[in-house]
Amino acid sequence: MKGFGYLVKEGLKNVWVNRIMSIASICVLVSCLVLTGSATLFSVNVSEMVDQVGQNNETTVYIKDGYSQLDAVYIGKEIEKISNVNSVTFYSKDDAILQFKNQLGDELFSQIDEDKNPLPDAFIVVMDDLEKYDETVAEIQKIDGVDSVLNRRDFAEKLTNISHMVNIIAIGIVIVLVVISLFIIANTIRATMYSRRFEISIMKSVGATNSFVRMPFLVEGMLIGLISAAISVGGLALLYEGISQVFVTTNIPFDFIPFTNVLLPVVASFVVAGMFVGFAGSFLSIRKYLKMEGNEILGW
Amino acid sequence: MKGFGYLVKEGLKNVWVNRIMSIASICVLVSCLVLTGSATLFSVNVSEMVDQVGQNNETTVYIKDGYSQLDAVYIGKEIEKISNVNSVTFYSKDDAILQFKNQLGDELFSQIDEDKNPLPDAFIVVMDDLEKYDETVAEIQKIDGVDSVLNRRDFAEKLTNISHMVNIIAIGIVIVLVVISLFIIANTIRATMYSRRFEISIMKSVGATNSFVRMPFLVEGMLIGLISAAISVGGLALLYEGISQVFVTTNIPFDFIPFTNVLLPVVASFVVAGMFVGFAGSFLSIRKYLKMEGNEILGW
Amino acid sequence: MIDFENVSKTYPNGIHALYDVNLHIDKGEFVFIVGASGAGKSTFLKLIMHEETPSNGEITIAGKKISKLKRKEVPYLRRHMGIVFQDFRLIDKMTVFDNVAFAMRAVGENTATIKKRVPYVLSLVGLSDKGKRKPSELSGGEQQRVSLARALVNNPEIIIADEPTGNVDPELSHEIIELLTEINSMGTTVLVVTHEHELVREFNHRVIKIDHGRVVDDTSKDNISDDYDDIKNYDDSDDYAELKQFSDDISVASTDE
Amino acid sequence: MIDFENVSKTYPNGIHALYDVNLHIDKGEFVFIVGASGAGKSTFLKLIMHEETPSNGEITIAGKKISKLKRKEVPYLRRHMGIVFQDFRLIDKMTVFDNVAFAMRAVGENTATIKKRVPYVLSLVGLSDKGKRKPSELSGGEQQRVSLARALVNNPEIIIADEPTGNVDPELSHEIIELLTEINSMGTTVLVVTHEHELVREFNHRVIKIDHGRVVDDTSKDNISDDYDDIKNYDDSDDYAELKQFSDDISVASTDE
Ligand SMILES: Nc1ncnc2c1ncn2[C@@H]1O[C@H](COP(=O)(O)OP(=O)(O)OP(=O)(O)O)[C@@H](O)[C@H]1O
Ligand SMILES: Nc1ncnc2c1ncn2[C@@H]1O[C@H](COP(=O)(O)OP(=O)(O)OP(=O)(O)O)[C@@H](O)[C@H]1O
Ligand SMILES: [Mg+2]
Ligand SMILES: [Mg+2]
Repeated sequence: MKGFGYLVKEGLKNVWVNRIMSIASICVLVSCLVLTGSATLFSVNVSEMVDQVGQNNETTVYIKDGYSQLDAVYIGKEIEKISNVNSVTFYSKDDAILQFKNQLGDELFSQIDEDKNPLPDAFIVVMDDLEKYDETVAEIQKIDGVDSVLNRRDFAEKLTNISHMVNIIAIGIVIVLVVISLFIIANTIRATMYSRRFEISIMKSVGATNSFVRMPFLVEGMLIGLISAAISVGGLALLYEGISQVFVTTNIPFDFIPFTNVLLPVVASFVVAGMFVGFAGSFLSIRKYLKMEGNEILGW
Repeated sequence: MKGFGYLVKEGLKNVWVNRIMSIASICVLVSCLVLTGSATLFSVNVSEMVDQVGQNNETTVYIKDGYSQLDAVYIGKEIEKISNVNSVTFYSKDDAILQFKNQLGDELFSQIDEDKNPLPDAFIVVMDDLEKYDETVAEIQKIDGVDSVLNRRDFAEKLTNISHMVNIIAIGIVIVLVVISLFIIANTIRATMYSRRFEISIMKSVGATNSFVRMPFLVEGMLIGLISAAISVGGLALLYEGISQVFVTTNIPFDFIPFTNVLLPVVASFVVAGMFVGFAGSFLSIRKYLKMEGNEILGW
Repeated sequence: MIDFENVSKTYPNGIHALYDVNLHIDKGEFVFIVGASGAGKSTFLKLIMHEETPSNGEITIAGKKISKLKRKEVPYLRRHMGIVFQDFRLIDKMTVFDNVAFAMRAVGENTATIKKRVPYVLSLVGLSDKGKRKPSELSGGEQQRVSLARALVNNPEIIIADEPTGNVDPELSHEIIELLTEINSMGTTVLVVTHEHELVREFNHRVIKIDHGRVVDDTSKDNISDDYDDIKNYDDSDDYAELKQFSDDISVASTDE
Repeated sequence: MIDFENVSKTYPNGIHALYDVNLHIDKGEFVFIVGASGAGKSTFLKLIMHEETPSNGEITIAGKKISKLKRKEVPYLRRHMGIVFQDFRLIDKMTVFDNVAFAMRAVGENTATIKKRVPYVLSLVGLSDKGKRKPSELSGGEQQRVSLARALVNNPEIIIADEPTGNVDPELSHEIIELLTEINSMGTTVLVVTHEHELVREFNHRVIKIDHGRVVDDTSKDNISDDYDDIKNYDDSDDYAELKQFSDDISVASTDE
């Protein structure tokens, strides 16, 4: 098409010329992007949180009653030899009772002193790969002196379920937000275009082809999308840091994924989403007015 | 003001005459109301969930070692006499060990059989009023044979903290959504008004006072708010039922607050919010154009 | 009725549309304003209706100084004027009837009066059967006449018409000026901008010629500028009572808003 | 160039704007279209530029039947026409220069040509120094002349002007018609709607009079309606080659879009 450069320039200029409408569109688009982005990052962090707990490859190996701590050292060595085992830490029955007391209250275990401690000595075993859990447990149980291995299978499954659940809800929220955003944006663009129907109509009445009329609007839409994406990235970063800060001050022991880690996908998806929405929104809403002729303007 | 009826009628008519813009505004307003409403209901449900757990007025009273189950019956009677105590249930050490096994895994307590059970017998005491916790505990402890009372203070405080935390986050989310909504709505109204600046300007140039010009716009804004509120209530109800259904199918043991219970406040707040936003939005955005004179129209 | 004292108008972009205009238009006069395209005629009218304000000098309308007019009083000033705009300024969403009726509603007329008056005024301009149409369904000349009907409908004290005959044929132009002359004969002050020399020649009214922002010709010049006392003693003229009421009306604005 | 065969136009609201119009306008003719307000003159022009389509009958422009025209071809038809609109239709966000240049850009002219041609055309209509203004900063007559400049800028084969002199003084009106006559003498077909009888009398061109939607008078009636063969053998006329190119241009539309 001839005059392509002019049409692009015109589109860029129009963002400024129609700045009231441009600002309106940008604000709306930014709101939607930040909202959807926040929901996405929130859900990513929640999954991460669940996964952090779930992918805790620890299990507890109990030692038979009557084995001395010296025997235990030997058993520990044996466990360490197993290929899938990463580390082995001794967890004496004294430690165990202490932790129980801490967790459940002194009262409950007040009658239990060191001699009467009914709990077994144990090892905390960290595995390399939780997939090989069953084989590793079988190998551990072959070792003499090992009483039983804590069954973490159920726990892991429960966590996986919760994680799935959280993911489904999060995806649901994000989808709802995306739909609402598209709705809001579509209506904003429609309103913008409505206020420019005269202009479109005049262009057509001096012999401009539809594509010639449309081009600057598409460029304008994409530029607005791009500006919105840029502002949204900044806004989301601020919001994210702010909320992370709140978590830090309220002593919740969870490390947010650093924003720099998600920066690239955020930027990429915002830019793509913003420009796509700007483009498609303009394209669709201009169609209607391209069909109109000059008599839609105050007649002659 | 004279002609008040006419102005109201005009405002109502304008919603239809400018239906493209009206629909845009309504869609945006509905989106924002539903979004904010969802967030509010979500947070109300979460607090409710936390409160259900937190307002569990149970505590555990441990009986001294060496007291028989017969003695225990007498102790139970004594506890029941205390005014703030609602109910007393015996919780034998056998039950206790069973629950421990269930909760923490058989392996841990494998060496503990009935005779070696180190746990004490206990009573589950339900209080009427958790506020009087300390006095009641003091009275219970005066009773002969009572060893100790489980300190639920910490637990209650922890739960209260979590509840506060959830509330703060929820309020935060709602506030953010309200701000974003106001932003989006303000921009939509601004866009709508922009497309009608000619009209406003013409009205002024034939001698209409500002209040005369403004009145139909205010009525129009409020009607749009009202329509949006009505649609939003329906939309939110559907969404809410839908999500409740998801929870039911995923077996999460939580009863949502029935929508009928929150219907009244939802309707009231949506109507107030919708009409206020419609009114204030129109009022503020028309101001700018009221200041303009006819030369803002294509000059003569 | 209308006084210009050393009035100049410079638009924000630096265009000098009017220079040092001195004029007096009496109540009940009929004035043609002529001049080339871009001479400043519309600007002159815009100053009177307070759509623009003078950069210099003072305009007095019905004894009320424009520079002292509060923003709230402007609508009350305009209600005493009927204005035919060069670009018609019809509200496209309203029917022809409503466009005309709007001007009556704006001044608080009751519905019964409106229902009688609007059809009558539409018939005066030959649009009896077009009340239900939208402006966009009218021809150029018909739109122009709707603008004229709206200007007449409130029986204003001043009628200001910018090219009321630009889009109609000579016969209709003649009729329109005749109608305005008739209205004028009942005491209404009429200002008409026109390019049609024939019309100006036909009707023997005062003619003010503007050229490049200056009044270069005024057929009643002797009556006015030389006899400056007339302006000074303006409030003592015999139509004092009515004028007083007019300017009172404007002042009432502050309380009604 | 332009043929109307039994053309009627009824607007959606039931208004009969044109009845059974039969006309032939040759390439290179200069035609005045006159008639009372609301007679159907603008409708006649709108049909030619395909802003409205006939309810009945067939219009042929440069050998191309309007009824066979695809939507995509309409812009290419309009590019061969320069149109002065009764309501000017200027884009208020663009400067005067850009409003005129836009018509050139729409047909794909390069920037160098635009930069030379636009100032020249603006000088023709006496607006050399107003290129940088916005339409809202111009007087009515000045806006009308911008619309005229835009119509001329592409050297169209047909110029259609609806009241091009409605807002300018007689001297300027005369100049504008003289300019159009000059352009016409170089082969351009010109259609002018006007209310100014004086102008029509002064210039000795063909006059078509429309009344209540019917052609009631045509000063060159004998040449056309009686000698119907002229129309039939239209494509064999001596300007065939050029016209052929015109209609080819329109057909090319389908591929360019
Ligand atoms: N809003 C404006 N801003 C800047 N300049 C303006 C504005 N309106 C008018 N002008 C300029 O002021 C001058 C006088 O304009 P005005 O509209 O008064 O002319 P006019 O006598 O009414 O002309 P016409 O007969 O063409 O309507 C013109 O040169 C015009 O370009
Ligand atoms: N879009 C429309 N819808 C319905 N009726 C219309 C429309 N446009 C024009 N008319 C009617 O058609 C008739 C002819 O209108 P047209 O605009 O062709 O008149 P005209 O000859 O140009 O008049 P003028 O000199 O006043 O501009 C008029 O009665 C008018 O009311
Ligand atoms: Mg003017
Ligand atoms: Mg017309």
